[in-house]
Amino acid sequence: MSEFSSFLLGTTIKCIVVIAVLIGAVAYTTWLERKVVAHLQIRWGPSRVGWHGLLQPIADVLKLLLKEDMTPGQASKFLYVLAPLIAFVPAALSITVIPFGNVAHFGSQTVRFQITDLNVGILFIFAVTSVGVYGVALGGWASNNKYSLMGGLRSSAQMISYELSLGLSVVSVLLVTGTLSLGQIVDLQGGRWFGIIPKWNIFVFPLFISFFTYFVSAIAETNRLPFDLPEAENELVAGFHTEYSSMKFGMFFLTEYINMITVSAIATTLFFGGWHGPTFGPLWLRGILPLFWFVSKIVAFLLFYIWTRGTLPRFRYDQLMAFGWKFLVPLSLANVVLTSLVVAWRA
Amino acid sequence: MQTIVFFIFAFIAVAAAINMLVQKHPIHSALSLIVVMAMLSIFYVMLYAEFLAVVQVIVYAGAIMVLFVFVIMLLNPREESHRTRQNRFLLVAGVPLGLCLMAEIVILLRRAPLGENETGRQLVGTTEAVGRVLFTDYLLPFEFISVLILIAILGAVVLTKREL
Amino acid sequence: METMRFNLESGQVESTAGKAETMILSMGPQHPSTHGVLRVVLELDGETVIKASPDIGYLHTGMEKLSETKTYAQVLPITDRTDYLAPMSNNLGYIMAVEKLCGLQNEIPLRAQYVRVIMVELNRIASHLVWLGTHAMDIGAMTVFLYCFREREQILNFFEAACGGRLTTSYFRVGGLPSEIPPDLVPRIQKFIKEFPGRVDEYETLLTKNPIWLRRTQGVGTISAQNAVAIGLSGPSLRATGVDYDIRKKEPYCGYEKFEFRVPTRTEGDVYARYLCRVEELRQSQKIVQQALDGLPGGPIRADCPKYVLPDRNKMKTEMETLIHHYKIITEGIHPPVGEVYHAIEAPKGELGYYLVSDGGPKPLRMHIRGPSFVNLQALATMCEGRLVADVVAVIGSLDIVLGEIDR
Amino acid sequence: MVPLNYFLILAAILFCLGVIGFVMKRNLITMFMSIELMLNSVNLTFVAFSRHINVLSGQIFVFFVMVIAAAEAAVGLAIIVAFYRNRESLNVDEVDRMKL
Repeated sequence: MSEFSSFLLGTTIKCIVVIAVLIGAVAYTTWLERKVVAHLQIRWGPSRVGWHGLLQPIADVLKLLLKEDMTPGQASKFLYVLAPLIAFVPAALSITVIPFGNVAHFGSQTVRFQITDLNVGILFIFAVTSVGVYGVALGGWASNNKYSLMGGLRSSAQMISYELSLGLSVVSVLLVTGTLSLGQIVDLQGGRWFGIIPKWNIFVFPLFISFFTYFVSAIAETNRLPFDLPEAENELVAGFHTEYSSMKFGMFFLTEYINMITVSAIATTLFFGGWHGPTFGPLWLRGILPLFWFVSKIVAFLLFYIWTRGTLPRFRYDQLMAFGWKFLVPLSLANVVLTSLVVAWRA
Repeated sequence: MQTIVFFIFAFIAVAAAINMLVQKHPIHSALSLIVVMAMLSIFYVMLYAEFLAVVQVIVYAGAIMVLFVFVIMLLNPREESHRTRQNRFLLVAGVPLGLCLMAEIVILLRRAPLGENETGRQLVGTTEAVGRVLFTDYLLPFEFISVLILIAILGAVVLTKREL
Repeated sequence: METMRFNLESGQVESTAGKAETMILSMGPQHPSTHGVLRVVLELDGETVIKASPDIGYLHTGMEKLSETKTYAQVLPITDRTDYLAPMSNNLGYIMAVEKLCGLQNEIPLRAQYVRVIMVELNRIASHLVWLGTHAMDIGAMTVFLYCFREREQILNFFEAACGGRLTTSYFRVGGLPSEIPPDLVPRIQKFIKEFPGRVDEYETLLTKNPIWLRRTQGVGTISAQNAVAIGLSGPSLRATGVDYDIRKKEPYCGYEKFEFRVPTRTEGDVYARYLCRVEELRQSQKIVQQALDGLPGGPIRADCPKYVLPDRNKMKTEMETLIHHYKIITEGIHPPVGEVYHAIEAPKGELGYYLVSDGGPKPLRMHIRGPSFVNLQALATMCEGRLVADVVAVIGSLDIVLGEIDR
Repeated sequence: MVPLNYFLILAAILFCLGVIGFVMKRNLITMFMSIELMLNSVNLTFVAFSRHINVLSGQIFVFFVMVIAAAEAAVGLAIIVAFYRNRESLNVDEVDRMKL
């Protein structure tokens, strides 16, 4: 029982730390986004609160907390309150199976930088994120607003459609690695070919196609430009969260950014070698460096996200669906076939 | 320990199922059903069927019930009224009939010779194990069912086309 | 979903039992992309627009009626506020109509004409920049918006240097200009105009060949040339259908015949064609401004016509007669001869016409503005029918309407 | 280790609730959901027995049931949508009218 309780304690501490770090990361992702987009658009971005606006996220959170929390009169109250929670919890849950660092030794304690390594890790993420659709759909429905309803309907259709190509593109990674556990997938990507090229999945022959399909569908899953149809502010005002204010809106906001981070983390784990990277120096540095590589890879993805947002216009709803079903799904299906042929040929 | 967990979740499952019947608006019923399914997923984990547990959430909660919610949102029906024109006796008869059925099953279960798990082997429904059985012993049904689902897709598309 | 239908004529919501599955979506007047306070009542089947009925009047300020109570000089600031993105064009249209009424149209000194052309064409650029930025933003490309506003800002600075106002310029006067332009303005505009084609290239790299942009705009909101003429479309929206009609070419005013420029036309008549036409107009306007700056003549800036035009201030201080004219114009206003006149110019958005009736008094008996936005808006219903909600936004953006001019 | 019986009884309760719902409810969608509840409860017995007798077949059946449930949901909901289009109602008592 003591082993069990120490496990429980360890996991609880990990969870608290991860959630705290995650929310902090979200706050600073918003800062990063505002800053980078601002510079793309030749303006300054946040620059008043703190040095280079570094305290801006805190001010934003305070503003959200202090704002009046309104509920539309005709709204279905229970669901209206529930929806942001349904959106938020799965988003936060899916981070639990992602390994963000190597095993580190602190004195006698060994710490694995991962909350739990499920052997159905990827499936778990899919399961959890598929529940997140309800938050958006119900939020749209419960607000009793036509714009919200259309946003909700759009998003449920979009998320279901793109989950398909998302899943299919991951299948080819599974074919190559032969495991569903994210920890093992990362372990398999250690080492180098010819001493130079890291053994990342992206460099394995057909997997760059699945990376492409994965990342495009991931952008759609997270409702970001050019696929941000559910909240297309120029058509649907603010889509499913038109009626939301204060911290309920903040939850949706948080969810979007957590999803961005999760998706980038999965992409890093599946295709870019997770926390692998050159390690050197004393022991403590060796423990920290994987974490650093992991975070920098994620930041690179986030920057790409922000870059697309600053550059591209938005798809139309029917084009989005056509793109998903007529291009991405067939492409990822063909990629699965191709990958299995390659795997069979190698074996 | 496990038994306590079981009872907690079983209670939630039954409560949610009852709530599904009591709620008037279909969307509340659908949400209650999702809770039931989530609880079942937990039971699958307790029964070491981890693959099924995940698939339960992906397929039932993530796909089928989303479809339900989607249709409910699309049609936006009003709250159900219990004033039915015909078959009013079903209302009266439904609950006793169901309770009778339940009693029968419970009585049968009490008589059934269900011993403890004899073999010491711990069967774990990992993805690999399930996949192995699925693609060896059950390959033919698997193929059939993929055809079935294709037909279902076609059927759904044809049915929802405006001009029937 | 809802069995109601909005009847625009009666303003009532009517029940259409049996015609289920359509939803009435009231888009606006507070909607991020209806460009002000336009309300479009959409009847939707799913996301397909069955009927789009623009509902206007939320910005009505009675400008035309108000003009009847003001002297000719006092009407000028009112015109700033019609199409507030192109105040110079409005000023010019009104001033030229008054000049026509007074029979002054051939008296305007060359320098004044050139400055007018420079200002109006700069204003065309500024107006098109706002259009481009907001149109791109409606379709989801945010960055273009800020790029466009960067250039527009410079143009507004020029306006400020010339007349003190950025949006409400009230610049031109009957007979010419109110004052000489500041000496450093010409080189500043020269510098801006030199850089400008590169800036247009910058916008075009973000949009013109972008596949998403093409998909969103090509084949959307199509209108045939015949329909466009029948509705009365004008400006780039008309030229995008293939009708080569530009007042600057057909009935040149302000000396436009002296400048070399091309009137861009397309034949598709869709959102993309309108986009290309306007972007090309940016380049052509740049050429016109360049030519006008290069050939800017010296000389007086006001016509010598003491009955209608304020005299030179120094002269007024020395000559008795001039002082009397000045006094009369300032206290009573000008008294154009009895008659009526219509004068149209090519504003950024299309044909902007001013119709004035004079009874010989100091105030117009009647003023009517033929605003291009108002007429162009009529095309919205035809363009949106059968399209999706997202297309409505694209079409509204491509029509380039300003509600200040529609509601007047 | 939770005894097999517990799972079976729970499944029985859920199944009977499904039956009650199916008989009592007049709304097509809720009736449909009751059927799903019954299917789910049967799935639970499958998994419980699979664990009990140490054969994976039970889990495979559950897998098949899920796929069939998905197919059924697709077709069933399509029928419900078509029905609603014609009748503007989801009441099951109106299904028996053959003409509009």
